[in-house]
Amino acid sequence: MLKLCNINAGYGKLGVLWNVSLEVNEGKFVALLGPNGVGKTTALRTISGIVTPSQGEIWFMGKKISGLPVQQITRLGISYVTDDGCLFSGMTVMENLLMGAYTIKDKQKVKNSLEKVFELFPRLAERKKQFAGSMSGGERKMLAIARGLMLEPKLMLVDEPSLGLAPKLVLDVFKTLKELTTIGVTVLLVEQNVNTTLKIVDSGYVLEQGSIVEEGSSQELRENDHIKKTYMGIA
Amino acid sequence: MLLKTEGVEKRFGGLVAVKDVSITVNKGEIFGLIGPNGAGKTTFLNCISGFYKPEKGKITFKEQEITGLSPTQLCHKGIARTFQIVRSFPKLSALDNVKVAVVYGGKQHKNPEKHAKELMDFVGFNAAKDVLADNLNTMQLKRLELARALATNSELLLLDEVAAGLTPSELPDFIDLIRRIRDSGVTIICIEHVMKFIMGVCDRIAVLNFGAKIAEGAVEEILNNPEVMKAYLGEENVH
Amino acid sequence: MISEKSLETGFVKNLKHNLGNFGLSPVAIGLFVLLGFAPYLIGDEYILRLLVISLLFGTLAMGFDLSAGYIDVANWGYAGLMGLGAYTSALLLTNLGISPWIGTLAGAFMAAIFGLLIGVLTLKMDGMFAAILAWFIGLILMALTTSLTGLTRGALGLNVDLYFNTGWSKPYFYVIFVICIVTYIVLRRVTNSNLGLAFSALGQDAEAARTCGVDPMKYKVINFTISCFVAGLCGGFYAHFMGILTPDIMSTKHTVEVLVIAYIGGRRSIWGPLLAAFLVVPVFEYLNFLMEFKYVIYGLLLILVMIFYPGGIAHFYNYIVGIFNEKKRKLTGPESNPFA
Amino acid sequence: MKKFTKLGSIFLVMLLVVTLFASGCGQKSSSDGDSKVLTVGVDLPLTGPSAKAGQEFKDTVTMAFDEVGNKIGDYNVKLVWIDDGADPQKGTSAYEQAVVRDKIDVGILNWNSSVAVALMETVAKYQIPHYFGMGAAGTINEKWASDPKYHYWINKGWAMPDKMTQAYVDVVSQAIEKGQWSPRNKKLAIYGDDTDWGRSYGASMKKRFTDAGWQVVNEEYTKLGETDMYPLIAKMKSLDVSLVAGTISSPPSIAAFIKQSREQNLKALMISDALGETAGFYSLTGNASDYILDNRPVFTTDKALKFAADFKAKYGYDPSPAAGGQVYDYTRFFIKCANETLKEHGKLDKETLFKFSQEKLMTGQITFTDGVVIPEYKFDKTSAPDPVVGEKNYIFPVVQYFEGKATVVWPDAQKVGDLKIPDYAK
Amino acid sequence: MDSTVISDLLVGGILRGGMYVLMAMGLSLVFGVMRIPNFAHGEFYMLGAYFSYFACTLGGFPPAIAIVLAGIGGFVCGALMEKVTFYPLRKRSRGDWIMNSFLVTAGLSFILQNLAQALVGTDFKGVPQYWGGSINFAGLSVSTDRIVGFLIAMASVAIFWLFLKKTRTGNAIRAVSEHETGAMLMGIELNKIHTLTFALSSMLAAIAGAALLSIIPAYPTMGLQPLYKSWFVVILVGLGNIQATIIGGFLVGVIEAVSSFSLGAMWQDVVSLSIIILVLLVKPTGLFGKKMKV
Repeated sequence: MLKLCNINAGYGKLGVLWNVSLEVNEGKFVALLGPNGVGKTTALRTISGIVTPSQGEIWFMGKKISGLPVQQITRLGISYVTDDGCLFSGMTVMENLLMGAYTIKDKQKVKNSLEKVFELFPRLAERKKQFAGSMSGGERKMLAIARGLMLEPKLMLVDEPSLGLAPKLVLDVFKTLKELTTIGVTVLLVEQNVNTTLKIVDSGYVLEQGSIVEEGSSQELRENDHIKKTYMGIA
Repeated sequence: MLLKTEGVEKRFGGLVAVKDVSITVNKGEIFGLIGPNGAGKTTFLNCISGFYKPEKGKITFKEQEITGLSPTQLCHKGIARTFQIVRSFPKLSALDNVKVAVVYGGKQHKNPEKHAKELMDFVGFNAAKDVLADNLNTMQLKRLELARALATNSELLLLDEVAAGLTPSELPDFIDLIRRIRDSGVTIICIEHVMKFIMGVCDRIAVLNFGAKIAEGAVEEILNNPEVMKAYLGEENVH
Repeated sequence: MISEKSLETGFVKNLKHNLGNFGLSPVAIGLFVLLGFAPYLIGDEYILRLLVISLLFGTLAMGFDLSAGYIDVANWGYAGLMGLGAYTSALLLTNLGISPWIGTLAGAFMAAIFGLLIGVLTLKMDGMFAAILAWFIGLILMALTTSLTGLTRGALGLNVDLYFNTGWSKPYFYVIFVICIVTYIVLRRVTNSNLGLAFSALGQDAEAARTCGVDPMKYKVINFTISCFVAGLCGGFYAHFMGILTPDIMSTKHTVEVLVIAYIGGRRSIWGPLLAAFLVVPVFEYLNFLMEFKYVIYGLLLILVMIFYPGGIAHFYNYIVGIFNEKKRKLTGPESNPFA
Repeated sequence: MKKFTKLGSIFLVMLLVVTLFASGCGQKSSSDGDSKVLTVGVDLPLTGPSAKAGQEFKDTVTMAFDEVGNKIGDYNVKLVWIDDGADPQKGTSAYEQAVVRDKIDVGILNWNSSVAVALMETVAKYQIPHYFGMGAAGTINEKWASDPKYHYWINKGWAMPDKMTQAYVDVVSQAIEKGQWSPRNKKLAIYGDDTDWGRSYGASMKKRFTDAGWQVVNEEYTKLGETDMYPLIAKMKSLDVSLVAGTISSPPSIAAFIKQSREQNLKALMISDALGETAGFYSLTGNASDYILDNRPVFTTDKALKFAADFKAKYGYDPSPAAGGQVYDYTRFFIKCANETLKEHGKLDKETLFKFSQEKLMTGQITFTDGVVIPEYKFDKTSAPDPVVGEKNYIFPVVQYFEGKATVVWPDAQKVGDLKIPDYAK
Repeated sequence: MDSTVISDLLVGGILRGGMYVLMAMGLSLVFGVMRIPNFAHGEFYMLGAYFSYFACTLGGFPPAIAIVLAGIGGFVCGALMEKVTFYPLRKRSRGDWIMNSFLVTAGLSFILQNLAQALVGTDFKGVPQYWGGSINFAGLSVSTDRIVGFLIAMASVAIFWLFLKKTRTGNAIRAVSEHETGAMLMGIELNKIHTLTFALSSMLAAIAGAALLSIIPAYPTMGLQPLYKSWFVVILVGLGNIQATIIGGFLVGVIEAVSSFSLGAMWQDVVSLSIIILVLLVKPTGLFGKKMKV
């Protein structure tokens, strides 16, 4: 479904990704793992078009998307939930959600999506009128994901949903994401929280210093010595 | 003891970014500060380097209270820092970048240019010295920033993720450089994510999570601390 | 390049170095000397007068560039400070009978003091706010000059005695010529010195500059004060050159005129704005017959420059030099590449 | 590719500049043949805030010279428009250009006082006689008197405001004497726009009305172009003034002042000097301008009406008596002077024109009685640089407006109706 | 000071403020969404006045329609300007956007002012009245034109506000001003939003100019005063804060009216500017501003 071939990318002169290739299949829950600062976020930014790769190609559903502007990539059905949420803090929850469905003109569809989202996140339904800026960290995360869903995406890129969340909430968020894959949304998750993540995803890639160092199903990765050593602290 | 913080707290609106953090850094050591993203490490560093004024707590440097002093004053007292995203003066030449710090760093030099050049050689800055900083690559900029920080005659160097963005092959060189800086008599506090780097250079580390310090001690000790594991790697039991 | 340098004898090298300290390259000296003889070479009084005005605007633009280019604060109240200098000198002369020469300096100091105050008040803020606040203060100065009729005669205008008892441009040319050269040398010297390093550092990254030990307040205020001093000095000259002052000289449109010259010349170069004044002022004077269309062209040029070449003349020069060097490098082979 | 577009854009800009220069050269190279030419520089603000007046100047001067076939004796007249942009610095540069480039022999007219003061220097330096600048302010008189070299600024076309305001005092006093008006109090408010013109006029009115026993309770000048007069009028209302006097030269401001004073129902007789100068002010104010007093030249004579009609036919708008009519007169006065000079000296150049002005014009030997707005334009040593002011010479009638039409109410010799007092001011 | 004077001043200040609101809102919008300190805003006000004048006199349209036409004219001109200037500027911009775009607006202002003068002439083009008559209440008398002009301004502000709040496109504009990257990720076409924003802002200014035509005749340089005033408002309340301009506009209007009354007309700028500077010194982001790195 999504395929990155030998991507190099970065900001100006600062190269971040080197020769990254990965593949996400439809309906799967895939994680991109690795410590902070290795380029996971950059990878997502490159897929979503915010960063243009200096080399390599990105394919989505048989269409080359590298080099397209962000809006067009969004319209193809890729929804990117950033780590800071990119919320419109001066707007209400409801308005934020409606912005999520900006590209969908069919009002009935928007309504359905809203219902679906409120079902997933009942908390948001209670706080429809609240300003996004005045919500707590967990609620903001939910809103960001909910907004990402409003687009009716085929693929969701989710960046560190665990960031700044209490462990209990992290679980909730992960479960929600898992549920999404059951209703047909493919999810590419970026996480540094290796243990938790590997328990829930189908497969994963490990990024180190801008390059993919390991890949495999979650089972394989959990048993991988290198990962055990570096990330799980099991020597 | 070179630097000591006692119960430092920093808030942004309702959010407590740093909560009651106390650490002690001894002269001549490399002190690591780790923790997951958003744990408040950079905020804490900003409190020490004077960019933020903490709401509560006290920071002492060489037995002197320095809480709330401006970065400029702190620089003159001997605290220098680098930034997470490398900051240079893009339209000045590399040499001038360092010269600014030599001239204004608080100590008079007879020949600032010469001193700056020596420092650039020391950190292994390999490009031509009269190139505009705008034209340098990350590695060169990082070395330049280090030279600039050293140029202020600092006794304490605060490094914010210096190793981020380096390729694995560049890392050993860099670790070596940090060690050499320490050996020249500069105490270092560094925030880092790259574990190899932490394990390679740090004498002691402290771990922050949700703005609070959850552990402090020698490297081995910390890495096996269950509390830290949980913070970093998440809850063990997921169903 | 290296071989060339080593050929130079010690003396020449020394001289060159010393002059370089004053921002005087051989080309600059040559141009200045040529300009100095201009009144003898050019018989045309009109052109001479244009030169005077070009020098005036060039000097103003250099002063403007010191703050706009180096500490990145565009002083929108610049015309107000120029007017302050002009009025100070004029009022000292008419009310106290103080010589216009002393008055001009007094006006410059007055503007500098005001610049210092404005600096202390505004420079804590980010660039844009400081610019707007300076603008408001300039507007207040203008409104005060208009309202305090007892002192300034307001809109009635103030008759000011000239420096010399003549209207011919030659003596005025030398006055502004000296002002311009001194300003140029001082500004070049300042910007090439450690002070200039501090200014540049603050303008390009204030936070990094602070960590290097540069006190932002102190150096920004110094910079602003010098820049305003230049404005006041030119104001004084204007007063005793034109012979009449009205509050209109403080209006924003004059700031914009200076700003346009400074930006077309290229920020952070000092020489760019000076050169630009010699291009922009005569060209647009020349286009007088076009009436309104002259200003339409003015606007068009401004837009084109900003869209296609925001760096201005100075950066265009650097760009040409860059191409030249690149060619040279290609010829001499890759070893001499400093980036290697 | 990138480099190319960059170079391309530079090339474009350069091309633009070069074309401009080229087009400029084309403009300049129109040299004249062997015939004798008198080059006349006309100083006027064609751009900037006073551009409106400047345009009217230009049209009027063109018309006046067209009427004599652009010839004075055997001299062809070449007109050079000097656009001063209402700015002293731009004005002097432009004048300088006219002197050096176009070699003007003589200059005429001008509008802004501050420009006039700056130009006096230029004129003195080149010893170019400059006839009939219209800047009125006292600053010009001061400078003129300070040094004989400034006498190259040959007389002002306009008398200092101070000499003109007495007319209003006379009108009002007369009306009170005759019992046409019994004001409820003798409180007066002075207003004006904050320009040399507005202020000097206000100051003069203040002085003269005070001398006549009026009490000035408020004197205030608004910014040029201000259109919200509510606070000012509210103040006048609260001070209960029965007479309001002043002048505002900016049309939107004066229209706003007049309209808003009626909206707010200001209970006072209003003097609004220079209102008539805004040609077609009625289209801005409507009936709010009824009862307003003005001291303006007016087109009353047949000659004047013919001029106004011709002007309208030629340029499509009504000339104002000041910027149109007076300028017309002064241009023709200048033509007369030039003809006389030619007769007397046999040639026309800056020396003869200057000499003539000092010998004949300043002594009152040559006057102009063929004008459309003033009975006789006369200058002499006692009044210089102003024209001689008096009932037979330079005087403007006081008029009262009704439905945009001016009715002369003073002086008695010209008057067509009595002063009418509106109900609200009784 | 008796009560009629106070109410006179208040009414005067509010009427004046209404126009400031309309002008300042557009200025604030353009800065909030596009980061352009618009120096040419007053020129759209001028265009509006001219459009309305020509619609009234040449077209013979009734005032209300003339004002609407002027608004449309302003919209089209604004969109056009954005496409030919800021769009290429943004594509090429490398840093220094604020100063560069400011200079572009200064250039636009030169061009529009002088083109107007060259094409239409320096005449003051005005109509004596739109509707005529005046409305009296409680001892106050205000002309109908003023009241209606004020109502038009308020209606425009209200409609515009509803547009921003309630419509999909309006929400998109707000979203862009809140978080540009976020908006991009929602599939919002920034280029379209930018053009639309600039056009709307120009439209508001044009409506203001058109609504006041009977009070202020059209002439080429008429835009300068309203430009200054709207800058005062925008800076007073904080750059980019669109809601707060409503309060700020009235505030500046009343401050000016009062200071003009009590100290004299020539002091109104000194007073209002001094107040703004004092506010900025205490609160550098303006009365209601959010912290913004500029």
